[in-house]
Amino acid sequence: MNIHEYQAKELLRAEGVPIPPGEIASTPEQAEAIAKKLGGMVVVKAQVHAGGRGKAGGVKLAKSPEEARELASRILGMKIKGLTVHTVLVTAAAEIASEAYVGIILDRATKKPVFMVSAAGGIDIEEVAATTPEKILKLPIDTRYGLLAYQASELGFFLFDDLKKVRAASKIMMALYQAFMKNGASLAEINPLVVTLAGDVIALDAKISIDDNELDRHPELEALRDETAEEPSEVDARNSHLTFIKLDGDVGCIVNGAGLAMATMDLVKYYGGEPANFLDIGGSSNPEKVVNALRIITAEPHVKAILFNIFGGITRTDDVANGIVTATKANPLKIPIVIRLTGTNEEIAMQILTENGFTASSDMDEAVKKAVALAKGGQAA
Amino acid sequence: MNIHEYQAKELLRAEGVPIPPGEIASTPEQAEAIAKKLGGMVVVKAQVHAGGRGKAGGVKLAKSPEEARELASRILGMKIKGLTVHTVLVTAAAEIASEAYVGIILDRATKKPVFMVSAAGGIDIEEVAATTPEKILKLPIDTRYGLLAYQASELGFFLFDDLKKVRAASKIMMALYQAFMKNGASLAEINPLVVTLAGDVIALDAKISIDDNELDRHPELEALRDETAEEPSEVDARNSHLTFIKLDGDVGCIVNGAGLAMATMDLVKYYGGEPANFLDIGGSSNPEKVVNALRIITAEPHVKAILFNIFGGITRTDDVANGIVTATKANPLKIPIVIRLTGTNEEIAMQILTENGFTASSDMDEAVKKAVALAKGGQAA
Amino acid sequence: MSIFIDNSTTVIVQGITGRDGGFHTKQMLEYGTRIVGGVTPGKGGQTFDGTVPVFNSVHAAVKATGANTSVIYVPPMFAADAMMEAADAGIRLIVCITEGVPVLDMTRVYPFVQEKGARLLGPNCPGLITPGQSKVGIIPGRICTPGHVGVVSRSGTLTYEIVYQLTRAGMGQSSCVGIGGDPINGTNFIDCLSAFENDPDTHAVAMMGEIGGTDEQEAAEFVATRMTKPVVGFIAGQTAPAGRRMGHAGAIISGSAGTATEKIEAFEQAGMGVAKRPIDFVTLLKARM
Amino acid sequence: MSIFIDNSTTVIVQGITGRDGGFHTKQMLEYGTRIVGGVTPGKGGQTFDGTVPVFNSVHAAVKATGANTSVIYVPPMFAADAMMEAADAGIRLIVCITEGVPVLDMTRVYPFVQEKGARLLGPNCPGLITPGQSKVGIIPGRICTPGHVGVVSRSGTLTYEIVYQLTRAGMGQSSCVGIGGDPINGTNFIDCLSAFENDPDTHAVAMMGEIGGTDEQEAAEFVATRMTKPVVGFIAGQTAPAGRRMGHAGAIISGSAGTATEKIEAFEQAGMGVAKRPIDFVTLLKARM
Repeated sequence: MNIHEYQAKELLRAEGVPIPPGEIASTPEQAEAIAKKLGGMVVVKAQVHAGGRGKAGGVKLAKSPEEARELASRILGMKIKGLTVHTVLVTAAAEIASEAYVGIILDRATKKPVFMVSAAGGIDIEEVAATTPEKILKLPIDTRYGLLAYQASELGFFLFDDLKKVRAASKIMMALYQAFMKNGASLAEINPLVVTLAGDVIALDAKISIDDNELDRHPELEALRDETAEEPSEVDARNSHLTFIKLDGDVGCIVNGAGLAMATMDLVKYYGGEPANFLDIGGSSNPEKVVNALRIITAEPHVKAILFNIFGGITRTDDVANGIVTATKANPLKIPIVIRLTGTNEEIAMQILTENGFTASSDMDEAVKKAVALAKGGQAA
Repeated sequence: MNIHEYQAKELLRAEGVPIPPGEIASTPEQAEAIAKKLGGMVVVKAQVHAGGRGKAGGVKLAKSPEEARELASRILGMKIKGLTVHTVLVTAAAEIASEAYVGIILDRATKKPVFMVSAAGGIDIEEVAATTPEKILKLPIDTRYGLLAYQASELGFFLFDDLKKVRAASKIMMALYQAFMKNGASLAEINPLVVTLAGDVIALDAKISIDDNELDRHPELEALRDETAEEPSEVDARNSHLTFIKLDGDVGCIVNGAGLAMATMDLVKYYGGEPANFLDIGGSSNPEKVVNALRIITAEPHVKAILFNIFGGITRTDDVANGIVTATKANPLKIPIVIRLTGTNEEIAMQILTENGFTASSDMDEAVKKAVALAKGGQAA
Repeated sequence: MSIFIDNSTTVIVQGITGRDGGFHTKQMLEYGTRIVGGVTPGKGGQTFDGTVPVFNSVHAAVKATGANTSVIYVPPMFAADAMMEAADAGIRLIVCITEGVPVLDMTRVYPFVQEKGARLLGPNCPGLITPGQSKVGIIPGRICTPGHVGVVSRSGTLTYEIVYQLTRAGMGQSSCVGIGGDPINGTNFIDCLSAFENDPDTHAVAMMGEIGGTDEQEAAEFVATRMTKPVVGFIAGQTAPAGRRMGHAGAIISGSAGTATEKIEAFEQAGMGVAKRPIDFVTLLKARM
Repeated sequence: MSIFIDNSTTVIVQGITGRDGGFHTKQMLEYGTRIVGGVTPGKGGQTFDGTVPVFNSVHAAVKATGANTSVIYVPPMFAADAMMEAADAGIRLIVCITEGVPVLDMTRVYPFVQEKGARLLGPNCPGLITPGQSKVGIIPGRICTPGHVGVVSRSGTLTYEIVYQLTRAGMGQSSCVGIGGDPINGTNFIDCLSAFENDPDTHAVAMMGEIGGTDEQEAAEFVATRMTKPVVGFIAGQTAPAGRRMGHAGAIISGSAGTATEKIEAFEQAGMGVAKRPIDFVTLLKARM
């Protein structure tokens, strides 16, 4: 789960990371009032779950409260990578002497959180890693021991020579690590970490992603979720306990299991179609999930055909068949449906479907080809 | 460092261990007021750093506030194992269904904190360990991982069958472990852990010892030190940065290094004498330490002779010699002194001593024999 | 022969009285798996399904039954503890079915299990099966048949799909192992490939990877340099968008890393067969066995 | 020959610019120890005593100098970190002189160092010396002389006393090792006895124990069952009262365990010579060599 910059900054501030003061505004007037309170120059920053805010014009410097209001009125409502800006952060501007990058990611290869720091800050760390890897220090942390003092010091010395700045940076590393661990993060980033003209080391921007699996343990983080920043259909799916990702194609896919769901999408593409979504109804046989899945997918006007691909293991295929019947009785389908199912209770499922006027196949390739053809407005093969 | 029962209970309560309410009193009137506030039966408990308080009459049940006052007046001022009772804890009495023992010690063999639990509670755990070891579960904890849930559960199941009590006990184990770790303890004990007639699991008595090496890190624990509960000479020595333990003999020993100090005491005994103390002036060559050491030792009327045994390594023997001269000029000695020193700057030290009317030897056995003889009132050999 | 489990494997079920644990224990018993005990704290002394003794702890279960394998069906927040308990109790193979285990938990579980010298499979995996001998986990037994193809996969139902197609084509399996879809797991492709290479009963290997991470690339390197047996690979997620978690916590393209394209290239460079569709496994394996 | 250090040992000093670190670095240099670098964060690039380069971290020092040994003189609250840093940087022998390290810190340091495969001596120890070759720590060099007695001890000045008496009696030492007086330390008696047993240049061993713990009892068992060379032992603290910490954090009789009497009995049962006084080592060792 992604959270906004201002939320990430609150989590870091709680651990003692020095961050310029700031508040969020959802109207230009609020932005002006905050700027007035802060005094001096401020930065108005769009709060959206998208990179490249600066390039998109979502981050602007204001010299006066009036200018802050003016800029906020331009940024609020702006669309960045398809996402509407509902909130801006108004924060005191800093006089920057130098910029560095500090981040922690959960690394699969080392099976550890890994610090990445670079004195080449304010940049795309992936690009630096690809082009000039020597400019990055990568330091895996053994969570059994935590970030040790000598490691924090090593990270600090990689960025700075001056002991005072090294110590300040080391303290920030410790705080960033604490924030990462306490909040079950999968990524925590300060970019840029800046040295001000006065010589202070502070965090100007911050990003934290939370491991979705941690949310049960952290209801206070679940509360940070901003549903207005997400696709409405994906919010709907999550609340229906479905794993759903919206795409641009026209073949709506309903599958059990993530791997099979991806393989089904790939096969749609293989046979010349375009998948409209990723959707995993999971391992349980709850017919209600089928009903919700159909509702969410058919709500998308660009979906031209529906493809069910169910391999019954734990999932009972007769439950899925019943779900299809129930859903289509309540809301008759306006687009064609292709059903492939095999495995647990396959015969019962086939009978249920046939009795209710559906046809079904047990062959995955055949079903996918048929769905692709139907989506293109052609006949079933 | 030992702390009192009531202090240990505060540390455990902070972690969530259920403990009957109580307050401390230093006068019978305070005890009465607390008993009145608590209502019902109370226990009046002497707060001293000594075991066997119960047998010594330092723990009594009071049925009324008046009785609490009466008992407090008897217990306050009482001597238990040579220590005067200055404070009592007045605490609500519990109706006990069963008693268990729960403790954590820092174990040298496993290099880990080790839980020891036994359903045979309210007892001397060492005796149970010696006579019926099968009644004790010993569980070493790897501090890199902490006390894991399954371990807490295992400890709970060793004590109880009923799941509700197991869960309550497991929670207490977790809290006890937290208290142990957070406070840098070397021992933390709940004895007895009782099940009340109502079925609740609570801690009736608690003991915590803090690793002296942790005190620099924990000033809040240093503040718990009760100097009135210690030997005044040992308090004085600690404040002078000397490691000093008072004993009953008549040969006062001033040595550098703990091992050599013990070996010197042993040699005093070997040659028929009795050491008056353990005293390690440490590795530094600060003459002031010598001055303080002499002051503390000569303040004891039973000391009949003083034995210096200094092996100069880091310690410069000339510094020690200067310390002796300074101290004895300011406060002339009334008892004989025997000085053995060898090692770093030995010649200079010998010269300083000779010039100031002292004799010194470089042989340890010879010096010890002489000191023993002098303490016995005889002539130097 | 087989890898990791066979008919001498003795299994305890952690979370045996739960809904999933109970259901799959019955399935495993039906398949012939030697389930010797179960664990549910507070239900020690009871019996599951009339035959399987239940214990309060894995230590008690191992002490009483001598089980060498454990399979875990407990809620995600308790799974880390369950894995560590199993390793601590001397279990040699720990199979964690539970999905949704916090990844940071695994940064502690993994070294713990390593220190105890146990093998962990999962979490978030379907377990494994040696057809005709033993199944530990949730792979449907009836789609498998004994034979000589080793199957290893990051996915659940996709594996069933491919095993089902192999079986229909008359190609049995030596063992089928689901390593799970999480970013940090106990057993990886290389562990399984290495075991299949050393298993005389395995003649070829079918390997199903997916987007995210670099495990498949490392596996390809292993195939190229250390294996004599043919391996056919497949990557799910060619149509997945970057930066989105495709169901499995580990199935995510981070920036430009972990794409299907780079994995397929690695397979090709390693000289492996590359299945473009699940059904391709049949022809590609037949051509190589 | 010798144990643990010899004239090929290359040493860095952690805390080289501190009072104790500086003093003892000079002493070691004077003795001929190959001090190749020092570490003080923030003083990297400086030079100590005109010759020894100072680094900001142990990693940097090891990278630049290839040192295999480190000796630590930092304040107690920083010692755990210093030991772990040294182990992490690839140092093979870590000698921690610092006294007053919290014991709970050592419950993490010990497994950390073990995992890195390094040897730790101490904390709260005087270090070690191989007379005529190298000294690492604070044992006064001039009291030692090369020879064939291996010395191992929990104490500092008591060791000096005995080494001094051996040297005066014409009995040189192969190596002298102070394992330290803390309850949890890195190297114990058995590690040293085993090394002395395998060192051809050691003909007999002098071992100084003290009250507290059971290390001496286990060492006696080792002497009885695994050693061919004669060992003479001594226990300090026969007159120590129970329950009091006699200077060393580890020198405490807990309840009725760890007394001098039981340790001396263990020595006697192991057939070791038992020195009642420090001076007895001379005659007892002479009789056995």
